[in-house]
Amino acid sequence: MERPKLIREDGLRHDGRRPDELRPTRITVGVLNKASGSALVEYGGTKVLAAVYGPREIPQKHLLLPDRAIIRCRYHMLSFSTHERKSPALSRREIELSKVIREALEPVVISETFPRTAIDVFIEVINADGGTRTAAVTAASLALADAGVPMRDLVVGVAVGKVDGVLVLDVDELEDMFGEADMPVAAAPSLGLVTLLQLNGVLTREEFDSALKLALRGASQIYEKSREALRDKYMKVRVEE
Amino acid sequence: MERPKLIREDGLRHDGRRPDELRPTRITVGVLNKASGSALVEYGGTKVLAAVYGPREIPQKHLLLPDRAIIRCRYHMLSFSTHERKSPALSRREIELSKVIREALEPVVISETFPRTAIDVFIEVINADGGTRTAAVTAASLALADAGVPMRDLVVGVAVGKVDGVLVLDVDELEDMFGEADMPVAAAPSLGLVTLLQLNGVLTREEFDSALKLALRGASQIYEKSREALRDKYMKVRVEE
Amino acid sequence: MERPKLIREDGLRHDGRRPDELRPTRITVGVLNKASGSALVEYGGTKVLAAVYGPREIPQKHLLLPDRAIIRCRYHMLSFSTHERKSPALSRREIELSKVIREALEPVVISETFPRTAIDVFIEVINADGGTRTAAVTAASLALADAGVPMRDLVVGVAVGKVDGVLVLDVDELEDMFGEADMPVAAAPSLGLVTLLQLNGVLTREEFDSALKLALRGASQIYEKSREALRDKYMKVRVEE
Amino acid sequence: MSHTPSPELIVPKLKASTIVNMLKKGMRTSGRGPMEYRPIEIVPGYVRNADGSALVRLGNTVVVAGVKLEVGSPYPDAPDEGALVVNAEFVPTALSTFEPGPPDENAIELARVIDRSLRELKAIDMSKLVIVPGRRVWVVYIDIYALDHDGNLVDASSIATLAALMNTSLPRVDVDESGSVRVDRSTRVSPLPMNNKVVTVTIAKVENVMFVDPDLDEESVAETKLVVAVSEDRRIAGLQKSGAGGFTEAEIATALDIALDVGTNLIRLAASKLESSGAGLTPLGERSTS
Amino acid sequence: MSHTPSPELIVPKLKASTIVNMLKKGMRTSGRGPMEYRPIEIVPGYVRNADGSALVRLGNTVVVAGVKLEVGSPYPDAPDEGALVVNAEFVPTALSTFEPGPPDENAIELARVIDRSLRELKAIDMSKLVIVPGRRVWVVYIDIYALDHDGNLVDASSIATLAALMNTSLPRVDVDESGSVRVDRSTRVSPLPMNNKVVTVTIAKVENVMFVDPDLDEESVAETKLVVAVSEDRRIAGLQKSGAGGFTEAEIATALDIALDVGTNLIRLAASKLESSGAGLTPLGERSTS
Amino acid sequence: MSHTPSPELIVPKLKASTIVNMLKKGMRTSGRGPMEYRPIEIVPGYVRNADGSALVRLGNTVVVAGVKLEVGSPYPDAPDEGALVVNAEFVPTALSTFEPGPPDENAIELARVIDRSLRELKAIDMSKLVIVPGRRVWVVYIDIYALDHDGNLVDASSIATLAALMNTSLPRVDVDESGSVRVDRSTRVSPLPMNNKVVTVTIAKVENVMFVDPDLDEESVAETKLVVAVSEDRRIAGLQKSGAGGFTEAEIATALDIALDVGTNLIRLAASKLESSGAGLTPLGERSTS
Repeated sequence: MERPKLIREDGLRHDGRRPDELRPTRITVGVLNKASGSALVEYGGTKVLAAVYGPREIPQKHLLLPDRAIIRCRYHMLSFSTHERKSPALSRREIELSKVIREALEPVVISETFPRTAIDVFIEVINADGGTRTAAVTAASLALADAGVPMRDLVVGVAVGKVDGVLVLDVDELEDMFGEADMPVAAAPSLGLVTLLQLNGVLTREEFDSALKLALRGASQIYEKSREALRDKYMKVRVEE
Repeated sequence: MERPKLIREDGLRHDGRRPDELRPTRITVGVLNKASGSALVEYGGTKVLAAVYGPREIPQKHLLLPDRAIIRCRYHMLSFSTHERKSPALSRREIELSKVIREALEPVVISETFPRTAIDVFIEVINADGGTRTAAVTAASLALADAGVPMRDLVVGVAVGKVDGVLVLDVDELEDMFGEADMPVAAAPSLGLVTLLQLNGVLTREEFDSALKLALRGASQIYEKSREALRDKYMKVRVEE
Repeated sequence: MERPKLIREDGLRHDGRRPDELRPTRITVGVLNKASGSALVEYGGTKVLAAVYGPREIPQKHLLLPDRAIIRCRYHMLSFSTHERKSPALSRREIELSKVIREALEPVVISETFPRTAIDVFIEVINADGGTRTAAVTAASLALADAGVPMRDLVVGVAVGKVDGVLVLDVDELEDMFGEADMPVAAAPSLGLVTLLQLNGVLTREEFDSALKLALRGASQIYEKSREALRDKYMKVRVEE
Repeated sequence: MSHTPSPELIVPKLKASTIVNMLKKGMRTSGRGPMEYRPIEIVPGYVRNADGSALVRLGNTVVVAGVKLEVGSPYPDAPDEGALVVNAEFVPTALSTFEPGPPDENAIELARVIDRSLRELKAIDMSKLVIVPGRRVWVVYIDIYALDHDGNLVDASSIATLAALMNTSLPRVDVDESGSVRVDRSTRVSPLPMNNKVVTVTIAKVENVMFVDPDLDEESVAETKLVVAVSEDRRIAGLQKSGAGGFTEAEIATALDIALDVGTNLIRLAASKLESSGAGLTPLGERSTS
Repeated sequence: MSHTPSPELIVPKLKASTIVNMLKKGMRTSGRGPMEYRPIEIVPGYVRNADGSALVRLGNTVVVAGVKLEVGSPYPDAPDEGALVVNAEFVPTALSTFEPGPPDENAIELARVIDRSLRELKAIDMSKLVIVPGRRVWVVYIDIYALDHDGNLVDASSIATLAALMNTSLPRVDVDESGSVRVDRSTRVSPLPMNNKVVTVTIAKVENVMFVDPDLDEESVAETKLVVAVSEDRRIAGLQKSGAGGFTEAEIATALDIALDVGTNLIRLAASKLESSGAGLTPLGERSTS
Repeated sequence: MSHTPSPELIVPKLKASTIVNMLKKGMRTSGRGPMEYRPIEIVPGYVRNADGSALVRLGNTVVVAGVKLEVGSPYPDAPDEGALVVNAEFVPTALSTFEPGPPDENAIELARVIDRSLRELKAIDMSKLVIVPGRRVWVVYIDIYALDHDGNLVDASSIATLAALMNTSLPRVDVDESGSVRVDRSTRVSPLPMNNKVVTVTIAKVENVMFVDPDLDEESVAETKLVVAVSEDRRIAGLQKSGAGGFTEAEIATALDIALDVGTNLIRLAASKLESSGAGLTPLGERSTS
């Protein structure tokens, strides 16, 4: 594949977005019947489903902790979610992201309420178009809320990137593949905490500061949409009752 | 390999059998020393060994059921049993057949007698020439009886097929490979129950009826031979004592 | 690779050693901080690290024995320790050697002292130049002693070989690869017991006798060096206190 | 090893006997008739990166199937045909007892039942999937994921598979002189060539009563099931007795009569839904209130 | 990780001490002498789909070995030789403590001991297994399955392997101009070329008493074993001390003397049984009463 | 599945609060300052069979990294570049809670963090690792083993990796007309071509106090860590927040300022140690008394 032009003459991105513009975002809470909580999050072409089971007892007693619930998390890509068919076996990338996403969620879950239990977070990437791990954090956090797990805040994620020398918000797959840097960020806005931060690429100290600010601005927008989606779910429930 | 002629001019099959004729069948009960029960079943070139251990306690307590014994079953092919050497790892086919065979046995085992135990059925295909799963059901059922497991009936299996447009009993590998359909059936004749039924191929509604009747007639013959084999074993024991 | 001349005109070996001469040997006890005991053993270019943890409780309760400690042992090669990069998965050779080394250690460990516990012996081959399993036995035995595990004797190992028709002591990789036979031996000299004996190659009855005697002479020398290394460690400890 | 499973769902005894007693009277707790399926929704093209896909909701059961076409080698015994690989996975979003990991025996059985129904019927026209005769062919990977499990995963998967196949299109390929193949997924040249259509119809049995499309509660009380693959032209394209228990010869005959009727209806229904699709179907995350 | 095993068989204390006490007096509970093997039965050609096979019954121990010949690439460091792969599996029919699954350390050790005995002695003439020099050779797969375990699986496996190899014949192969190889298994052109014969002799030890061919009870009380591979021409073709425990130098010398005598006898016995075979041997499922 | 880990080390409460209280006052139990690393020893060339290697001791943490060069195919999307594979394994010698087996999520994360830092910075000049353009290239395998774990395995591994790469030399290769490649490891033609140097700097945080190079006790009390990959030319070549917990925007800014200073110093220190090496460094098994 030829490297495409990522920033057009008019300063807009290959898909017509401004550098600081999110893709169309769709967030729905409570999409599954059997799970304790669930959410479907779409950032443009990226589509991620999260389901939460628990807090619950599990057969693997040796994993449990006496003073808190543990969180178990799997980030998994459906085999047709990527351009090349993904082998069904869990990749090293999926193992790393399962950990990184779990650690993004740990700070907001009030785990002390349910000692000796597990809260299971299952993430399925249905379609991948960049930013899957950050969409996964958003979806997981909403699924936790939907499951009634007590939380200090929502965590929402978004990736920023550097493409053709320009810092851009919410990178898609083309920008990720051909850009110079990709920096996934997740934040708990009300707590003022960054709980996921990775950088894939090289940035100067100054570029980093701008990139992080851009990410946090994007996170705020997604945070609002997430809260709306939660409200929608519970409003509807109330109306239906 | 060229597709051979499966039904000859004289209406007989490639090996000289009539369409409704079984291959030479050899059934021996109690062939192993250490197992609780065992049987060796040969349908023509197909040779299958079954061993039963239990009812017994097992370390995997979480599998056990409070009101009945569980049955565990493995259908396994020795690597040299097939034309091409089989890889030692359990194939998806072996996993499916282990389930299908277990479910063919479940209805005849009186499992309530031994709650919280496991009855283990191990099947080794020594040589494969068509009909291994049905020979396996027959062998397993005799091994269960040999182990003294209480049973409502024996289950015996046989495959019917459609080759060159003709319905035939007890398909061998050549007929399976080049025929139009293969339908393994297992039945508990005295209970009047079909406990294994698969169809690999396409049949009309009418063909199916004829095929099932043919299978059940074959099963009856194998049932008689199986009962004889059991009698032989216990007669001999009595004689030897 | 061309087969090299292993015994030179002057009767010495390709590296200048006499047939009954060990390579330079370096033995250091207590090289790791976290392990209960450890040792690093070098026979020429062969470099093997052993660490012992325990006697200790383990989660796998079903492995434990009521009247003695069990020994668990893993012989493992770092992927860059061999000429061709070794795949990280445990090979069949590593599985066999883990067993053979464990069984070489069992006779000298006084396992009755700590029933229902496990003594874990972890061996890492850092660089392989022939004789890794015998260096591993020596290292493991010293790591056990360093961990304070009660022992009847040290076990030390060395391989003898037949190269160009000559019996030689402490074979290196070139001799192993191109020689006619390789016979790893481990002995507990004070107990007068051979606790590891393998033969990879073909020997006459007479050659075997000479080969074993050569191995036991070599083992005696390594035994002395091992005892020195243990003394050094504990002398130093005393001095430092 | 296959072992007698623990019940996926402990249905309370009272509820279980209610289900059974109603079934005996030809009724179901959901108000459905014995031979009635739950409402079926189909969202074709649900997964953009797949070459064909569909989300299917059968009552509260949700399954997504995707088709990926890859250039590969033909099987040595069928050098002039494309190849087919069917996988199924029950991901842990779907039920509290599902563990992450490689497919278990139930997922493997499901995939193999669907694989056989397609393969034996030659539902896909494999002869048209050759790129370089004898050397390069299309390999059709069908992957099925159960996302939400309220019973009858097999039929939901079978419908999703049919819909995904009907939604699949072949990308343009160029073969240069050296025989190397270049795929251009941005251009689609034709739909996946199909010879026939097939769905499965699952008939459950409890105390001699038979009924179709069991939900999860009903599956828990059912003694056994017969999965019948039915072709558009009303033939039996596969059978699988699944679950402990057995059927009498007469019961099998009845089950097949039911299956052939219901199955051909399901195929018609799916085809008509697919034709009218694009319009207003409710994907996952946009539930219909009906 | 290798770990101290739990005893496969808990022999009651009284029985164990009886076994030991009798052994000290040169007797065995079975009536055998210390250097006596149990009766050996060999059924060559037991598996029709194998290119060579044998079922061996050593007392109540039953092992089946099969040889499959496949066309493959030579090892890079031996381009003009066939290749050898030996596998062993202890299937769960054989003993109540055997679990299904990949070979454990005991099966791996057994396979590797037999592999080395064949390989080091060049028992198979690998130079005659070349099909296209440097490119295509016969790969000899030997697979060994323990079906019933009443002790001394190694020697039973070694005899079964020897018998299976002697029972193996090479199929006809045709190589066309392009170098591709076509195998015709219906025509056999020659027996597998052999240079030498080898069996293992297992000597067990308990309280300084040594004896051959331990049955399962005897293995449970034995402290350690020495497996000696013995060639037809009376050389030592491999050694393996197996099991915890050790031997003195003198004990090893004694054991080797025993092994060379017993081993050459076993090879003669196996060869004569194979010559007289076809006639009246009792396969699995047709037990001799002797 | 990733799960909340049990603490690797149960630090007694009193000790834990001592550690935290001292850190709040800018002190550490070891006497180090908050921004001070433990003593670093580097033994280049520790593994003779590797093409490059180094043992690194960071306080009581010991890591060995080795580089193997193998001839392989390029990635399809980078036909004119060598390839890089980074693996890490925490072997059970290193800590009582480490189990033998495939790398766990911590080892995988470590390997991927180091992999990305090298890859994104193009630290190795991959364009110079082509043997036959488009067909055969050098594959650089970096394997990292943690042998003794007293905290901060990432930075120790990163330094060991840098030292091993700087210690690596390319063997001579000959390509014949048919394009087959012959490697002669006895002749070394050049050092591994490098564009840049990179190390990671790990900054831990507990109750708003930040400090570098945590030892195992300190890791146990730390809430979270930020791993910063720092290039020789003072750029940020990778980031990884690792461990539960989070950072404020201001804390991240502070951490980066620290990391850039400390990292460039570490690179200088490593380079100078490597230049003066061969002389008197204490390998594993020959501990310095300092």
